[in-house]
Amino acid sequence: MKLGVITWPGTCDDVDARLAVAKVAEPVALWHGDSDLHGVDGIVVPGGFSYGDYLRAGAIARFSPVMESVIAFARAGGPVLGICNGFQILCEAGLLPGALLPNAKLRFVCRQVDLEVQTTATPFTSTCEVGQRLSIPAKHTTGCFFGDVPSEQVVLRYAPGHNFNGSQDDIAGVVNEQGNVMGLMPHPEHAVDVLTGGSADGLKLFEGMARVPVA
Amino acid sequence: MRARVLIRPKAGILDPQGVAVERALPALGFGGVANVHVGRLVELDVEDEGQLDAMCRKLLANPLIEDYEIQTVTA
Amino acid sequence: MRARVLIRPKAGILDPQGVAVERALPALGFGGVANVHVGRLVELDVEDEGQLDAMCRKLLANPLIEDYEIQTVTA
Amino acid sequence: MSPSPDTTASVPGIENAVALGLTRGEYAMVVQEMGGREPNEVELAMFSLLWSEHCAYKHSKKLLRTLPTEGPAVVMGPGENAGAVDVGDGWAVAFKVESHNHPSAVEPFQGAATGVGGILRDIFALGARPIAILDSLRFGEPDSERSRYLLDRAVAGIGHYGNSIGVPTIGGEVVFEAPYETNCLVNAMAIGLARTEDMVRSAAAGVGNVLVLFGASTGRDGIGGASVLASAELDAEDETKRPSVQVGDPFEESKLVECSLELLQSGLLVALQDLGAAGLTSAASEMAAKGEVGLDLDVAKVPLREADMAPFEIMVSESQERMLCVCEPDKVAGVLALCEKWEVNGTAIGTVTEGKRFRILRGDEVVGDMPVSGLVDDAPLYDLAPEKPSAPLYPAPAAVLGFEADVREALIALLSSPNLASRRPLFEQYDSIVQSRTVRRPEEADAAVLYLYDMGEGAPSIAASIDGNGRRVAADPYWGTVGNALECAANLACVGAQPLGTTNNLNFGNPEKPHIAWQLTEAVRGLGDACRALEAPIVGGNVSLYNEGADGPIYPTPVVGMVGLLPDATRAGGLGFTRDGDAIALVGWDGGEAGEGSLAASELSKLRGEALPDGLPEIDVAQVVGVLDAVRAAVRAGELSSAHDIAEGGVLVAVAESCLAGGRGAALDLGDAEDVWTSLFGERSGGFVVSGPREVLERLGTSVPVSILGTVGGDRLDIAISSLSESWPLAELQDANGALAPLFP
Ligand SMILES: Nc1ncnc2c1ncn2[C@@H]1O[C@H](COP(=O)(O)OP(=O)(O)O)[C@@H](O)[C@H]1O
Ligand SMILES: [Mg+2]
Repeated sequence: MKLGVITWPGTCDDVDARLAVAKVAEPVALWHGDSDLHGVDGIVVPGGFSYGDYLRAGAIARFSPVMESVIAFARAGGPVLGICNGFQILCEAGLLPGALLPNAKLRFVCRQVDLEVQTTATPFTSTCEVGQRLSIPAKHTTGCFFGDVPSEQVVLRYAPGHNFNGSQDDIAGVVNEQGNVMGLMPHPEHAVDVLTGGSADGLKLFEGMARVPVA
Repeated sequence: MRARVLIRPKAGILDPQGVAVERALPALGFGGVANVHVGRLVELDVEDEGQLDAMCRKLLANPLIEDYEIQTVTA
Repeated sequence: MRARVLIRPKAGILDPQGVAVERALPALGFGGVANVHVGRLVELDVEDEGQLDAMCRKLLANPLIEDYEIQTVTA
Repeated sequence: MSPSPDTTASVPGIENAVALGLTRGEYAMVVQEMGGREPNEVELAMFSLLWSEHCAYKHSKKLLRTLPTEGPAVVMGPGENAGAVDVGDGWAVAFKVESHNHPSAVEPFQGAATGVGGILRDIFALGARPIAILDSLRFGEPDSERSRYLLDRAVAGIGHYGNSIGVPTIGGEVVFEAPYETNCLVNAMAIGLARTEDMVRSAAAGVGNVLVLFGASTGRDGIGGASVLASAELDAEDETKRPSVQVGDPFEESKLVECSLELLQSGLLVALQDLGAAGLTSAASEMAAKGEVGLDLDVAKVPLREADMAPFEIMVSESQERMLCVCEPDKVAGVLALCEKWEVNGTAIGTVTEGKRFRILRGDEVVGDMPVSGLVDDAPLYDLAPEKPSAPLYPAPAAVLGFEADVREALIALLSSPNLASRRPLFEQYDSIVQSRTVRRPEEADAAVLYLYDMGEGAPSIAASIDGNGRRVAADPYWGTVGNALECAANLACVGAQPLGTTNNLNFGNPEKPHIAWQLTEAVRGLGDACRALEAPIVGGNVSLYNEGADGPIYPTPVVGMVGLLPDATRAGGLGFTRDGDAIALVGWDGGEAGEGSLAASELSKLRGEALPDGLPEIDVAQVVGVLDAVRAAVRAGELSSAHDIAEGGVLVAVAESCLAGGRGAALDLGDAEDVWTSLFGERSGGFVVSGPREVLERLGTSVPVSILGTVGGDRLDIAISSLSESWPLAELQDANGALAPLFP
C-alpha cells in the first residue's frame, strides 16, 4: 500500500503527513509540478501555506500540474484526504463542497480540539464508531466552514465548545458524494503518537484510508 | 490597460472582517457607520481586456463565496 | 452615503501577494499581465463623509505601508 | 574598465558622515583606511553601516570577550551566524537570539515578523533546518492603548511568519513594565538541527569563485540611516524613493530554506551567508573578511524591485528573504537550476578576488573600492566608563494592590496580574506543533521539549527556555542577571534537561552614559559567572543598545536563552500535578543556609508599588547548581510526578500554577513562618515545587533541602501557615489566571 503526500512551495505539514502515513503504509513524496502519481493507492493533500495562502488559501495551488492527476484519481474513486490547507485546496478544486472562510475571531488558533465522528460509512472513518470522540489539534486562520452539504456528507463535527472558528453547524470534516474524498481542518497527522501529539486518535483516519482496497 | 477588480463577500456570507471593522469604528469615536464589508482589491495591467472575466472566475475570486466587479482604470 | 476605500501597498513596498498572482496567471494561460498588486477593499455606509479620511488613517489602512483612496458610491 | 572609482566625483564629506552616525574621529580613520582619499557615497554608506554599533559592537565587544565560550559540546561559538552544540551521533543543534526592537516599535507586525525571518536565516545559513522559535517580548503596562496595540500586532506578526513558514513557536515570555512603554523589546530565538558534517561556514574562499545572490529582489526597504544620502539626492516630494518599512514574506523564506538546504546537501556551495542588517554590505564583506579574500560585486546584476536605485541603495538595502552564496564557477549552473526548482530567483553578482579589496562595480564602472579588513575589522572599540548611579534610575511602579490586602486577595491579584496571568491567549496564536517534534507544548512544562526523531532509534530530545526578568536586573545588574541564567537552567532541569549552551540578547540603554555602562558591565559579569558555574557556554547572542525613550532607559534586559539535552523524551517532566495523593515538596530552599525567597524586586512588591531596592540578596550559585542537578536527576529517573521552578510570584503562585496545569487541587501546611508574605510570595533562584510519592521526596531530601508542604487532590487550593488558613476553589484561580484574554478579543 503506497500513499502519496503532495508538496507545494509553502507546504509545511507534508513531512508530518509522511511520518503519519509511514505508520500504516509506504509514504511517497509527490511534487506539485509533476503530474505523475507514481502508482500510489491513495493521496494525502497536506496542510501548510501553499503559495503563502496568498490571494486565497488554496487558490493558486489547485492549478498545479499534480492536481489534474489528483482530480482524475479522485473521479476514478481513489481515496484522497485533504488536511487543513489540503482541505482548502480540494474545495477550491471543486472536489469537495463548500469553502473555508476566516475564523470568526480572525486570529490563528492552535488548539487541541475534540471531534465527534458522524458516520463510519467512509473509508477514513471505517475504523471509528459513530459518536466516538477524537482528540486532534487544529491550527489555522481560515477554517470556518461554509457550504451546502447534505448531512450524510458530514464526517466530523466539533464537539460542543470546541468550534473555535465559527464553522457552520460545527462541521469539521466532509466527504464528497462518493465518499472517497475527505477534507478536514484539524490535523490528524499531528495526533498519531502520544509523545508528540497528545493523543493517537488521528491515526484512525490513516488506518481507514490504508485499508481501502485499491480501486 | 490598467484594470481593477473589486472582490467582495457574497451577500449573506459571513464577513467577520467587516464585522470587526464595524465594531472597532465606534470605539474609536467614529459613529454613524453601518453595513461594513471587507473584500480584496486586485489591480493589474492586462493586454487583453477580454480575459479579465475568465481570470476572475478561475483564480481571482471564488464564485461560491465572492462576487467580483471589473473596472478599467483610465490612466 | 455609501463609501468605498481602496487600500493598496505603497509604491516600493514589497507586495508578496501581487508577486504570487503575477506568477500564477501565465501558468493558467493568461498572458500579457504585469504590475499586479493585491490590496484590500472596504465598503461602508457613513453618515459623515468628512470622517472617512480619519478612519482610514486610524484604522482601515496602515499608512506606513499602505496608500488609500476614498471613493463615494452613488447608489 | 576604469581601475578605481572616479576620484573627481564629489564626495559626501564629513558632515554627511556625521549625519550617518560616524564621529569626526571615525571619519578621519575611514579616510586613512581609504589611503587618504575621502570616501564616495557608496563607500561612506558602507563604512557608516559596518562601523555602526549594531554591526561593529563598538561599546560591547570588549565586555563580550570576557564571556565563557568554550566547552565540550560547542561546535560553533560566537562569530558565526549562530552558535551550535553537539547533541551526539554526529548531529548538532544551532541556536541564537536576536532583537528587532526598533523596527517593531515603528511597525509592530512587520517588525516582529521580519525579526523572526532574520533569525531563521541565521540558522539555515549554517546548514541547519530551523526546528523551533521562541520569543521574548517586553511592553509597557497593558492599561496603555499603545502597549496593547504593540502586543497585539507583534504577536500577530510573529505568528504570521512562524506559522506560515512551518517552524513551531514553542515558547517564550512576555513581560509588561512601564519602562518599556516607549521602547518595546521584541527578541526572537531560533533553533536548528543539522548533521555536523553538513554544516557550513560563511567564509568566502577560492579566487575566481562566484558570488550568487538568491531569494527576493532588492528594494528600498529599511535603508534606515543611509536615507540621509537618499534625501540629499532626492527632491523632497519624491515620496516613492524614500526608504520604506521592511515587509516580510514567509512564503519566499520557506522556499529559501528548502533551496538553501538542498544546495548544501548537493555539495554545490563553498560558503553561505544570510543578508540581515546592512544587507549586501555586511553579508559580502563578512564573507570576504572571514575568507581573507577580496570581492568584486556588480550592483547592475542585482535584481531590483525598483529600477532606479542608486548603487549605495542597493548595497545597504535591507530587503528581506535574501541569501548570498559562493560556489565554484562550474557549479553555477547547478545552483541556478536548484533555485529554479524552488521558484527562487538566483543571480551571479560577483567573484572572489585575490587582493583583499571589496570593489563595487556598476557594469564596467568601479563605484567603490575599499579594503575588506578596514570595513570589517578596523572599526574602533570603545571602553565604557561605568559608574554606579547614586540615585534610583527608575520611578516606583504604580501600586495596584494595597498593603492592607490579605493573602487571599494577593494570590488572586498575582495570578491575574499581566506578568503572571496565563499566556494561553497569546501562544495559541502560534503553531507549536508543526514538524512533529513537540513533546512539551507551552504551559505544559517550564521548558519546551523537542524530540529529535531525525536522529533515529533512541534519539535524544532537547529542551529550550528563554528568560530575562529586567526589573530584577534593574535592582541589581549582577545578581539579577545571574538569576536570569539560573532561571533558564532551572526551567531546563524541570523537564530533565542539562544545558548544552547559552545564547543571549543584551537589551540596554545608551552605553555612553556611565550608569548604563555600569548596568551593562555588571550584567555581562553576572552572565559570564552564571554560565561558567552552569557549564553552559555562550555560543552566540546579540546586543541591542540605545533603548531609551523620552522618559528614560528601559530596564536593563539581558535575555538568556538555553538549549539542553535530555536522553529520554518519555520521561520529560511536566509542571502540572498529575496524581491525587502525591506529596508536594519545596525543594532547594531551607530558610537557613540555602536561603529562601525574598520580596525584594518581587512581583508582589511591584503590585504594591514599591520602589526597586538597591541590590538583591546574594545567591550561593554552587548550591543552586547542586539543586538543579538533583531535580534534573529525579526527573530523568522518572521519579517525580511534576516539577516547577519557583519564579515570579513565589511558592504559592508556583503551587497554584501546578494545580491549574494539572486540574487538581492541593492542601498545604507551611507550618510557622517568620513572615507569612515572604514565605508565600518571596522570590529567589534555586527553588522548586515538585510532587511525587512521599518516599521519593524524602529520599531527595538526603542530598538537597526538601520540605514536604502538603498533598495533591480535590478541587481547591487550601493553605495553612502560622495562624492563617485560606482556601480558593480552582475555578476561581482559573478565572483570575485568564486575565489576558481580553487583550486578544
Ligand atoms: N511570548 C510567548 N511566546 C510563546 N510562548 C510563551 C510566551 N510567553 C509565555 N509563553 C509560554 O507560556 C508559558 C508560561 O510562561 P512564563 O510564565 O513566562 O513561564 P516561566 O515562568 O517558566 O518563565 C511557557 O510555556 C512559555 O513558554
Ligand atoms: Mg519557569
